[in-house]
Amino acid sequence: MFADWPILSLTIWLPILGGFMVIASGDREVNATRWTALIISILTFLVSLPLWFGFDSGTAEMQFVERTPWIPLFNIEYYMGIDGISMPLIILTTFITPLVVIAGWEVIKYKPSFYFAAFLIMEGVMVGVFAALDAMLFYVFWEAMLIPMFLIIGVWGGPNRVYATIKFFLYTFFGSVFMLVALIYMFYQSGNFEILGFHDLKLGLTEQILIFIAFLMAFAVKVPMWPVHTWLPDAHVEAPTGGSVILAAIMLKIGGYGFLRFSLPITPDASHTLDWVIIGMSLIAVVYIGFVALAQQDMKKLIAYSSIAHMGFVTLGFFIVFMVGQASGSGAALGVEGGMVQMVSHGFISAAMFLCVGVLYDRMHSRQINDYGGVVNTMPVFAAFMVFFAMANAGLPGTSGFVGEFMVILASFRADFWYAFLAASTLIIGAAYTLWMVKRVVFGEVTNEGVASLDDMNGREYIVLGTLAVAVLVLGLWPAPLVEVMNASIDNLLQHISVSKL
Amino acid sequence: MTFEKLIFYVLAAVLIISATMVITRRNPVHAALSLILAFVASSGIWMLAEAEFLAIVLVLVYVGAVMVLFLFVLMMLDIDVATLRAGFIKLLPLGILMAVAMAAELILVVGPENFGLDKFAAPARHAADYSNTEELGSVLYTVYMYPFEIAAVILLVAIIAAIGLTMRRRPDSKYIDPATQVAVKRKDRVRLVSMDAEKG
Amino acid sequence: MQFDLTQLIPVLPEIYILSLACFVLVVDLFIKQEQRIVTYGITQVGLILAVVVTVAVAQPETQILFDGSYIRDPMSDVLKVGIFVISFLAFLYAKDYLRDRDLFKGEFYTLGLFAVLGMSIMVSSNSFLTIYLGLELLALSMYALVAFNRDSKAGAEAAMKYFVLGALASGMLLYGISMVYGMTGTIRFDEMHQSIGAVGLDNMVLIFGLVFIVVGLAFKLGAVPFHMWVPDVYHGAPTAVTLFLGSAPKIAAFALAMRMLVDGMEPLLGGWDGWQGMLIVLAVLSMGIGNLIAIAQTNIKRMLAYSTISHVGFILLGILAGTKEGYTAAMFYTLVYALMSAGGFGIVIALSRRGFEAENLDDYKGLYQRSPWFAGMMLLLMFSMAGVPPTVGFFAKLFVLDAVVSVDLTWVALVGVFFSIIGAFYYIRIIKLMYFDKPVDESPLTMGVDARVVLSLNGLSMLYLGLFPAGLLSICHAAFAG
Amino acid sequence: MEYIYLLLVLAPLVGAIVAGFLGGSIGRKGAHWVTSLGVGISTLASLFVLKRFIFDGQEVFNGSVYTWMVSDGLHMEVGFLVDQLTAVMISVVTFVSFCVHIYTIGYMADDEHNWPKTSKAGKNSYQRFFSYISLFTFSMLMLVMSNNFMQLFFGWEAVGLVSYLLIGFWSVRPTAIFANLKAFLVNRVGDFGFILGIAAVAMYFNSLDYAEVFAMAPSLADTQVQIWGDNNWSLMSVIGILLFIGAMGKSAQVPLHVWLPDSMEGPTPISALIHAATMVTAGIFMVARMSPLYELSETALSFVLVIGATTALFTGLIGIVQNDIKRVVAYSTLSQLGYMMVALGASAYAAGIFHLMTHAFFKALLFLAAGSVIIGMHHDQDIRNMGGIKKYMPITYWTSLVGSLALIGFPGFSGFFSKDAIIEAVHHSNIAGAGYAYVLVVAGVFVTALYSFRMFFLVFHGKGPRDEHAKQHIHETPKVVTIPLILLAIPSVFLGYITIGPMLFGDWFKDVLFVLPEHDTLATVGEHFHGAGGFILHGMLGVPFYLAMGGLAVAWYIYMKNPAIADKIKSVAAPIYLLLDKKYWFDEAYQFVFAGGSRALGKLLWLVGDRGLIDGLAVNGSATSVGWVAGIVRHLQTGYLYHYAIAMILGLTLMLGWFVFA
Amino acid sequence: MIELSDYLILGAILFALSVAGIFINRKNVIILLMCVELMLLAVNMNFVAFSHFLGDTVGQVFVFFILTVAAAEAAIGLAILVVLFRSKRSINVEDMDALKG
Repeated sequence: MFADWPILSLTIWLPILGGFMVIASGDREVNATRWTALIISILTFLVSLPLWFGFDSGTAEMQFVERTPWIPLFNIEYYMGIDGISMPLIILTTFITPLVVIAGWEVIKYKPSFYFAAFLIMEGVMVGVFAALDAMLFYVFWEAMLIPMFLIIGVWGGPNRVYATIKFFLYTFFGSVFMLVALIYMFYQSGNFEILGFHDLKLGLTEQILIFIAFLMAFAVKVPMWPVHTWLPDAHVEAPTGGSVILAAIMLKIGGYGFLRFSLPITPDASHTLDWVIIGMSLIAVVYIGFVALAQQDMKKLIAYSSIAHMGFVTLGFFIVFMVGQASGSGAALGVEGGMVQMVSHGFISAAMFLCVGVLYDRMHSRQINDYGGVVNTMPVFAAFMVFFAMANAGLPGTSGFVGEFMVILASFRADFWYAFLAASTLIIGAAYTLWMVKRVVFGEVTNEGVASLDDMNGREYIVLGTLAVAVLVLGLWPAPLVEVMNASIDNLLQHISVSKL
Repeated sequence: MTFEKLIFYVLAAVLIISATMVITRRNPVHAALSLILAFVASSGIWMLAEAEFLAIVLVLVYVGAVMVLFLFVLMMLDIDVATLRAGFIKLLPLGILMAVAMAAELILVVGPENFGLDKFAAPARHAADYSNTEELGSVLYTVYMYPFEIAAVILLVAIIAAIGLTMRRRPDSKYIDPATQVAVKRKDRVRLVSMDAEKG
Repeated sequence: MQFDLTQLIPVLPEIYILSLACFVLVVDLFIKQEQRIVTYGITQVGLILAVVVTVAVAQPETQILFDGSYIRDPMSDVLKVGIFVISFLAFLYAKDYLRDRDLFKGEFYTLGLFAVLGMSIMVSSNSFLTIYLGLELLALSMYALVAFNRDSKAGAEAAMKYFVLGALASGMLLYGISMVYGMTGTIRFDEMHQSIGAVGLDNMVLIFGLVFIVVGLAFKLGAVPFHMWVPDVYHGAPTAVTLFLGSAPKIAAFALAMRMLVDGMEPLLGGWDGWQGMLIVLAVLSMGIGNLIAIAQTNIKRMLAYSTISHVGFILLGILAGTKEGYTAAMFYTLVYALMSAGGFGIVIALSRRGFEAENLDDYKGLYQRSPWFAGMMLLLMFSMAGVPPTVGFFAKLFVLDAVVSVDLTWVALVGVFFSIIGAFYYIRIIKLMYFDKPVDESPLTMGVDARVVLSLNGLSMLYLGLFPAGLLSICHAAFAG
Repeated sequence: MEYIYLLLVLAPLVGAIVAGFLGGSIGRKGAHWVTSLGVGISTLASLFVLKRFIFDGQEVFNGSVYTWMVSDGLHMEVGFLVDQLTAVMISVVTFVSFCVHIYTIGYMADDEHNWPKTSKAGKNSYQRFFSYISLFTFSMLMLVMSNNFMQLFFGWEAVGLVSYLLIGFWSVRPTAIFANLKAFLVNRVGDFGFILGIAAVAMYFNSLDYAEVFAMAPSLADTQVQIWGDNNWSLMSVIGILLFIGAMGKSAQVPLHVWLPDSMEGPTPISALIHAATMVTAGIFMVARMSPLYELSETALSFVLVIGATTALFTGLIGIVQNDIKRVVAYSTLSQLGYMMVALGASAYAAGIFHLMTHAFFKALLFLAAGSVIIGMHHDQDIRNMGGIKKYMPITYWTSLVGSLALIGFPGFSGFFSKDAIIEAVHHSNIAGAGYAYVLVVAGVFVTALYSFRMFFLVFHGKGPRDEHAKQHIHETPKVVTIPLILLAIPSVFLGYITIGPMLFGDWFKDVLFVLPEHDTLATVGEHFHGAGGFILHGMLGVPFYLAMGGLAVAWYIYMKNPAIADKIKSVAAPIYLLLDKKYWFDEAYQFVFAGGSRALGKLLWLVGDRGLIDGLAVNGSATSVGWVAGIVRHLQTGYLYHYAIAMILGLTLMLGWFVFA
Repeated sequence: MIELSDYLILGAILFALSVAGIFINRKNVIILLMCVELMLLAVNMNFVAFSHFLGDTVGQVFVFFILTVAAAEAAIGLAILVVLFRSKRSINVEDMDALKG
């Protein structure tokens, strides 16, 4: 019934225009501003819900398609639609944003209207990235995303924010411009910018490899994969809580999404030839980054590194495909779906972890692990949440963190014992750095006055973390619906990449 | 080697020498004078090329106007030649080198193998009653009307710019306003005063 | 021969501008200093009318008049409108600046209008002669304008450098023209096009002449290594003049390139042997050097000067593609760039006030707190210059790259995007200063309502054109319909 | 779907949730009532299930509750498999858990003393504790009732989580939070192997359901896989060993045993429930459950056998020199777990389960008794400060005597049957390593007797350091503590006698535990089994019996007859004493190598890899170099007119050179 | 007979000389202006020669305009020179180095 409504456009433009509305409303009536922002974000979430309920998981066809010419001379179209791969991520986006708004409620003192507006605009743009079916439209959203994030980190960020944000901007900009050239190149091969058209575009192996590398630069930086990950910890540490949440929960996913939407289907043979590179980088991410996380003294840095490690599972799951063969039951789908589930779950968990750090930071204005200790004695409820999310982060069964890793490990075992071996090592390393942090922060005697004077979570924080906790549990105890939704699309994708383009 | 060619070479030699002096003389006045000489020489060469009108214009306009302007400015800004003389240029070798390289490249192209008589035969002489001026004039005001107008505008701009840049009225300088002079009434100037006659 | 006045109709824009200039010149004589605003008013109204006139005489098919000296085609119409509009903006932003510095004189507008005239002559000239004269008209007015502030040492120095180098450049240009004339026996572009087509690439002398012409062209565009004048002149000239010099003449320079290289000598495009190769060299050098040195600048006028150089590199990319899409893209880029540059310098002027030139980058610290709105405008302009979507600057780059890739010069495109990354740094550094740093002086912006409104429109146009680039693009495309 | 199973599992969960979230509002009473009620219900339910199996020949139930996920044709269900094995397990778990619940009411009565006054965490600690142990019961039931690997792993980790929470229950104690982190991580090492095993199963069987996997197992019996280079491994060995690594973590087998002694930092009821009776036996249960797989790989079996035997003896030895009452029991637990593993390794799964069951009761009993002593001693756990408290705590005394006798396998007590059966089984086993194992387990008997009665005498007999007056305030513990002791004492005595017949030599486990004929050691043992009584007599003639008695005697001689000799021995066998006292330096080694090593490695990778190479060299390096180049290049712009001119001319000349003359 | 190349070579030499003049002259701006005149003269030489040998007046017309422009240029150049001198009290090329980098 919803199929004929422009729901995607609504989901994109409602928050963007709303954002400008919020800016217009200014900072004199702060409360009004907050509420407008919150209402808009919630409205957006409601508007996006039909995407889930009206979604037909039986087909791999694009749904809720909207299509009108945009720049006719270059065949650039305003062409959007979703399948089982993009839809969950869109819902994730619209789900997280209201939480971010609430999280920033009275924390943000400096120009709150711009702050909230930035996030709303961000939301719309990110949805646009997931929904775009025209490569140029995709690219526009993809780059536009940088602007609000750049400002969020730079304006509301920490002491070293300038370095962090410029690093972030240039890093990602660097990654994406080469993708632009690749897209243009394919435009001249196919005569338009339709992503789906690119999928069926015949390309020689050399072309494919070059294009693949261009894409890799863009997506690897976004994901981020080792060794182009170093912008993430800095960005996270300096970003305000909300910024970190969006960054970790959604922006990173866009990189993973890119691999599924572009790299694999457009350059299957190149992906096949070079999958060892990606797998290698992913495994390094899992192990190397895990150890690096162990050495961190800054909670946000630690979580940032753990994000990188977890995203390593995503890319591993995506590119294990070629090693296990495309026959159904071979584990290919298991890997890709595992990657997808991991992305969604990481969206919840990393968001929650950063919000937890935010809760502490708002009280003590420090992220250093050494400044804490024995928090449980003053904030038992918070401690409960923290431990819960930590366990989820360590991939405890029953939480969403387990599902994706489990699937990916199962899949990678089919490729090679040692892949699974290295991947599974996260069970130990992940638990080590997460729980060690928890031990030092949450447990033990109250270490200092600051901790002693802490007071427990307020209702606002309770709502935010509670919602996420529920999400984490539900997804952990019953992932079936999520997997069902993406099943058809992913099978189709695997079908597609199983036939060489050469 | 015809007489004509001899003249050409002589003039060319003069031209080149004077040009060299233009760029090497430290004293700008000397440079200007040698530039004038260069112009004269080349106008002679243009005569050989049957561009009589331009040859004349060159002498009249340039030597008569432009170069005079140069000298005028030179005099106006009393530049002390001493400082300008001081210190001969560094990097002269480089300059010469590049000039030579430049010239070599140019000459390589414009040399005889591209522009010899075999490529461009010497044109027939015009009849005695041929008037180069008339020829030019006839096209200048018809075919080239549009450029001609533009040229006019350019000169206008030159005037405006020159005035706008250089002319400044000094507040201290005294000047008379003819209009007010003409407009003076008698009473402005003369006042009759009645005085008592002198006593005794 | 019978002369038909209706022939003059296509020339109306030039005639009109000329008479406007003279009118302003005369009127200005009878005006006291404090009423100078009248001169300004007349000029601006006149420019708006000029747009009207141009649009009125515009029509799809090409007209050649004055025995091939003058050409009126869709391209010339579009470019003229562009020139008039940009000049309008320039004069508007300049007003307050000039008034604050006692430079509010009639000559500024007279010379400005003559420059505009020179540009439109260049835009619609069909022979080397006309284009040369137009060029000189523009150049001479500009020399004068640069030195316009007679008390400024920098201005005088800049003017002198500009003049000498300009003269040198036009000398080279002329030398090239003489060669081409010698080989083809004509100075009309359309005729030349045919005769060159007959001769072809393998004529050494033609290439020889071509090199000189390209050099002259490169100077006018400010392409490396003929760019040296750009930073100094931008820096030395009064900001008002820099604004004017940095915006509209780019359009004229584009026309110069199009007329000479495309209308006149398109057969010499020829890959590495022809002007395509030469432009590639210039473009790559410009993008590289321009972006690189811009990073090291602390003076925003110099920085924008170097950024101009890099943008010129991109414009050249479009031209050297040698395809209709390429020309369209380059034209789009040029117009957009003129708009961006006008806006950028507009902000610089907006921040300056009597006795204070906002020339140093540090003067932009904390602009976000002083005036969020104009900080936002500058943000848009900077992102647009950096080529970040959804601002129009991105599409300008996109189309140009499109064009280059379409002729299998993908490596050039890669070089381009690579340098645009370096370029992005100094643009976002401005944003960083405006948004992330504390302001040094809190004084509010002093500028008239008119400037505020127009500047805002100018900034927002970056976003609008970014979201809906199709309109302007199709106009540019139509310019090459013939 | 039989709702009784659902009820059985969910009742404790509900209790846990209520006590956990509403702890503050329902108060202590509410908390322990609701949880005990929940567990009580599932106890009854599981006893009912057991009864149905014993008397009215209940069919094996195998059904799914809901589909967890279907991906790539791999069905992952959440479901129950209830057969005789499960029935036994759930009965043991729920019964012990129930006793512990009741016991806890007394043990945690004054828990607030364990918390700093200001700590808000101490406020509802009582309720939280009950919520935890109920949650544990739920997880354990999920584990044992699971019918597939995914859910098994879920329960596996869930019990790990609860154990983590409970070891660190007194979160203000540094030792406690160190111990629980250690426990979790060591367990994770096991789970690491375990999940790989599951992955292997999923790969080759393309299913995670027990029934399907076991059905397919024989057909894959001689599949070979390459793991390293091209030397072939039997698939079954790989799967078996990988899964067993998990068991080594959970069931604290050498070398992953280090966490169990430290876990004694938790409150004693936990030590009884989790770290003696139930959770640590999950590994035993798992291996038994996987018997159809293990049977197909002798390699895996002898691996299990050797590891088990090693654990059985060497951890027991450590027990001799421990002075913390709970740690002694902990080491005996380790050693007993070793015995169970040995049984499994000898394909005497039934014996393993049997010992698991008996051990659950008497070890829980011993722990609770120890706890009772600790309460009596006002939370002093050092046995050197005890002694002669027999007459103050009679119930505790007698019950722990029962426990100790059961532990050392005194004829007639339940421990006797199970342990003897195991030793017999190993004796008859003919897998590689059986001989080694046999020697160790037999020696183990002596050791067991030694350390158990050393503790027993030191605690209850003799005089001990303190005078009569000091002992005045030692008093018997309240009913809630003693009743569970008695409840547990009863099965500790009789259970073995009753159940040995059906369980070991009957057909109880016939179609549950799969044993290949050639491995069937129990059958061999069974050939001359003529009733429990006969078994006792036969046992009395065996070496183990005399060893046990010997151990008892030695303990009596050293610690009762003339205590002085104890120190003499200590000084004579100093190196051995040191070796045992330091627990073979496992902890130090791990602390240094793994904890320290990985931290150092992390720092290295971070500072050198990330900071140094990637950021320093690549990222900032390129940035600075660009800036540097820019700084250089800008000087081309000298400001001198003639340089500009030169540049133009140069450009012109070069372009001429390039395009005209090239 | 005088060949076309003779004229052109002469022009080329003049051109080179004027170019050299522009950058070997470090002291006096006026001489720079003269060099520019010289360069235009070289160009004119070409045009005249070509128009003579092509028998086509266009060249001469072009020269005519170049002369006009040159005159205008000279005027403006000198005006700027005056401004420069007034502000800097010097027309030394090496003193014009305020703007650089």
